[in-house]
Amino acid sequence: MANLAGGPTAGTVKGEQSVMNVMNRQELLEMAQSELDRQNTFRCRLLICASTPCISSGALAVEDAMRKAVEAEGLQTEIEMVGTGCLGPCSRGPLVTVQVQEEPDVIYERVTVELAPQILAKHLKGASVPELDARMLSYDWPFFAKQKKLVLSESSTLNPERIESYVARGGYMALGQVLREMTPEEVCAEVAKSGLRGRGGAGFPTGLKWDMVRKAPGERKYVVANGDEGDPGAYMDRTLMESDPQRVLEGMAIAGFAVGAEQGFIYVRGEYPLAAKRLEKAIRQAERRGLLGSRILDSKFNFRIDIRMGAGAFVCGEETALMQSIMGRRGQPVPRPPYPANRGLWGGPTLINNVETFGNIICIILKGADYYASFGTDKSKGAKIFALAGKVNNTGLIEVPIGITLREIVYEIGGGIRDCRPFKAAQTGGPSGGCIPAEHLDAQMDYETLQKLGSIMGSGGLIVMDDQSCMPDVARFFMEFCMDESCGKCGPCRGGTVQMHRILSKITNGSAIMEDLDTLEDLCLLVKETSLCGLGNTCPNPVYSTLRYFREEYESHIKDHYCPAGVCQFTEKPLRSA
Amino acid sequence: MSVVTLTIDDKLVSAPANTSLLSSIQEQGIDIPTLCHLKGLSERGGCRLCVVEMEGNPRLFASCVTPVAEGMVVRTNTAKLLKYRQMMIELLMAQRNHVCAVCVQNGHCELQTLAAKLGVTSVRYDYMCPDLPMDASHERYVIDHNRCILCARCIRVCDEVEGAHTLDMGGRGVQSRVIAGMNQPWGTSRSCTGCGKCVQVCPTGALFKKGSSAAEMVKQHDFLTWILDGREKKIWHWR
Amino acid sequence: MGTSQKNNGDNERDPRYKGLDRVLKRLQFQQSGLIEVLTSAQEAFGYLPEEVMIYIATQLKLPFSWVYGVATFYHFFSLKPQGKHTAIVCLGTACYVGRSSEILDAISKEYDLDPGQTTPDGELTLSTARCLGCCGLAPVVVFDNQILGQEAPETTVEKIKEVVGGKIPAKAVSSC
Amino acid sequence: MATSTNSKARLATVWLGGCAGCHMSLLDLDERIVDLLALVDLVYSPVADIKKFPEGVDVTLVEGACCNSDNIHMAREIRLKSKQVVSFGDCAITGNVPGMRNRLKVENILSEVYADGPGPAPPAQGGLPVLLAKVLPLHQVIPVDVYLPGCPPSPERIWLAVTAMLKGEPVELPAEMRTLG
Repeated sequence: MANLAGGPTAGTVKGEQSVMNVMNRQELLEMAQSELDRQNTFRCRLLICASTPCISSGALAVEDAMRKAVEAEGLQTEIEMVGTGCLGPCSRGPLVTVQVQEEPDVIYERVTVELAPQILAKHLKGASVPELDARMLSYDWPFFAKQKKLVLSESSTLNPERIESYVARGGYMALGQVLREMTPEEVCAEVAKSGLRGRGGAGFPTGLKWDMVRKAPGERKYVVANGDEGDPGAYMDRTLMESDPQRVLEGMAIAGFAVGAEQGFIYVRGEYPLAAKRLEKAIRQAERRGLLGSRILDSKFNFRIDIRMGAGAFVCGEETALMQSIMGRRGQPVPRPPYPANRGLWGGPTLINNVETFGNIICIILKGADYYASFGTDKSKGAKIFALAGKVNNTGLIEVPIGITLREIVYEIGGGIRDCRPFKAAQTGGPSGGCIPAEHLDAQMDYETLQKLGSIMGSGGLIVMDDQSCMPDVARFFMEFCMDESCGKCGPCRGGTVQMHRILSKITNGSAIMEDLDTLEDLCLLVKETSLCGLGNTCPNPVYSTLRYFREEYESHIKDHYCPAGVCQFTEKPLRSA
Repeated sequence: MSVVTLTIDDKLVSAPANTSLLSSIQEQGIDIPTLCHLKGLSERGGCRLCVVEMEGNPRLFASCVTPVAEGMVVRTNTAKLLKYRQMMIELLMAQRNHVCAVCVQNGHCELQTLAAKLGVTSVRYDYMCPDLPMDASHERYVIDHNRCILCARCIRVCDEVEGAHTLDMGGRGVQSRVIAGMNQPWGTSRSCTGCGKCVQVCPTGALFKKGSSAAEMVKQHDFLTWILDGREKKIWHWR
Repeated sequence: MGTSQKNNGDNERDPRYKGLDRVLKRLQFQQSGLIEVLTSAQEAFGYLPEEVMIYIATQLKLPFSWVYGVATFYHFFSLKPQGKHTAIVCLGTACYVGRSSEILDAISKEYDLDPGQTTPDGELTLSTARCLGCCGLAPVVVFDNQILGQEAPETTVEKIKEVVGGKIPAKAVSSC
Repeated sequence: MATSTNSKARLATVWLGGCAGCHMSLLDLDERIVDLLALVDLVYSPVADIKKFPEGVDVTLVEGACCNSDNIHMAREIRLKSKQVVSFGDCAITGNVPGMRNRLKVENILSEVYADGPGPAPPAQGGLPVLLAKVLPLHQVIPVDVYLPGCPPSPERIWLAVTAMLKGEPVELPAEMRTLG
């Protein structure tokens, strides 16, 4: 982490500047071709998922075992081993994909160190390994088949630590096209036409935001990618940054061109060292090849990207707090207006988009706004990445067209609830979102519908709960989170979260009275309507939505000291009876 | 300077563009509660007491940080706003140990006065009773964290008017606390000039002069506008 | 300005200050680099001692209270020395649903520690995290940078006792 | 409500954890005490020697916070037997000065005062009410109808509130008469 990022004026390290050269479109195409040629020299490619979930379930040891097997057989020139980005079914890691020329790809789940050499035996020598056959994942499996990968399209096959790998799959072609053929107005218009909306949660139309920054007067403008993904249970941005960092950088560069910025920052959550490491490497590789930095792709466009690391503050996901943090201050939100689009970092107009939003840009430019807009609903276009977790059979990272129903996600992609228990609710949007009960299983997952149901799309956390989850306890859990993460600047959020948490604790420990429910509801409204920033405005959602759909569960806690899910221990008694 | 017209509580008024809604409201003689706002200091927008309803917008707006705009229709005193303001005051009172009876500023306290004005005669929330210290290490002043409402007026005046920046906010959330220097005893901070501006702008009994006893501390902050006016117009230059 | 700058003499000799100087220089002593400087300082010193923060404040020409305010806003920074070993219990949603709070309680009871505290002998620091992104392995505990997945209160305490009992050194395998 | 032979309202005043200052302020009504007694029967009060809290009280003024188990018990009895309960003064409303111990642990206070201090520690058992972990305002123990702030509330406040209640009117003190402290 020591050599990340400089200030807005910090130059690159001297040694690197000297090797930095300018690359034109022809050279880019040549680079892609030579990488493809190189890859074709291998008879077999072993793709090992090297994103955090797989690593933590032992992918590195598996890779090691496979490498030893390859070396033992002397097959280094025939077999290429690649650490790739995320495949999706994270709970089934480590995942290994085998690509043998002229044969369909095969994916294995839960590969162990013992099984690793067996993969070689099976695919190169035709040995029969029933244990492996049992761990084969089919592409027809609904988990894969139901998805529509627009952003994560390449992440499972490319090597996030090599820019050649990205370029070979069409990387930086979009930036090249934009620089060569389009004006900034046209880029903004194209993005607007695609109907892309901010993936950070609020769903503001991206094209409109870009155009606002483009039009804002100001000498120095900035582009910021928000990778401070703080929702517990959500890891879409981390996966994207780890799996396909160049895609994010290219999207940012296109945004820089569109709004007239020469400096970008990518703000990475402090808990994501691997993402930061890969982004750092990606930036260095892109700069060395003239795909970032000065005179990009032999044009007049200059764009630098620096990484800024968060240091453990959820509120820094809020755009004004994030800017404070980038400037090295306490990450406390500041009142808007002025909006960042007019006055942001160091007073300059600043474009802030979520990392995933930038990930969508390449698809829009290369395949066209119309293609992109063919996915999704009337008002919400494209696809959205969700982190599917909780009590479903298949957990992991999924990208689905917006407008898919919750039922399809839970019962088809997710493979239903574990142990065939009943579905109780799905929590979307983390601590800013709400719970969707079973009666709305057929609701479409889009910005408007979710909002109507009292939840939000959020950044894309999706936690499925069965009848063993206690709603007041879940609400208390999220409120504890918000209480710890409240920055303390504005009164309603600072004091309100603490008091809401206190009441929810009383409900779950048996010392609440019915009057507390009204107090709780009032506090929800107060904090929601009067807080300074988005954290406060949305943090009552988990409470409010569970109160709305599961009120009888709250009442049974209070009146009967009975927790239907069997979670709460009623150790206390109310002080006051009526 | 351009002028905009807006409606405040059914009354058509005009105001210079780029000024705050709060100043327009106050100009109408409307008594709107504020705590973190103080004329002469930058706006923090933290206490949220000055929230108003805006026609055609479901959100509430803190008027101190909302610029006036043409055609705005604003309500400053609805039943909902009163209810929210009461709740905000109660939340503040529950957070620290505000024992008015034994406070140096009893009778002159902005929090106490606002509570009475808004009809807050009891607090419906649990008192949090944090165990907070008092720092009497300064030669002349005392800071009592038990009575602090985190309005940050002291921090702003120290930075913006005195220019010492001895004070700042430490910690986060409900654990936030006004700190001096490296969270060291105030009296040992060498950047403090002992000017006492922080004491004078503090709305509660959190900052007071040493030796004051219950109800003895009366504060005045007109010096602020006076100093700032003088600085801006440079009327005091004796050379 | 502040309490003490008496350590300046030592600073010259302490190589960790040299590393800090390098970071400061690379950032061109820009005040916006404060969080990065603090991060590097914490990496070098294990925590943020007061004299280090005073040094940083002086170098960046920032008020002491400003630096202290930033250092205490972010949860990554610790102003107290950490224990030789650390146990981080994930309290993310998936882990919470998997009852990770019971694991936390078990450790906390075994060593009489609240989250964020260190044992008096400086052996073990117990802390919590909000989602480490290993939701597939929930509930997760990170012990000395080693991820322990699908934990249960008894097994976790056993594993920690093996090491903090002082018998087997923990090995760092991967970071999450 | 148990009816008395005359049509006078039944008033009770109670002294929980407080300094009796509110009762002093009540006595400070001076000659108006006579007017008050013309309107009410004082059926229970620290200034009258009545051992048991009676049934059918119309208005009860409760001074002081709930500091121990006995206070809680008394508060509940008051609520059962009173039509209207008034939090009388800051201690009943906020915990006030007795509540200043809330930031400390009860054990520490007891050892500080008795074990390490001048006096002998009170017997662990033996009829003394148990101190609560936290001093509580009255409304956290029983529902309260009217709040009469002040430390103590001035005789004017008391007069205004009590006469309004006796007339069956809502208590509406002007802003300057409802300050805490």
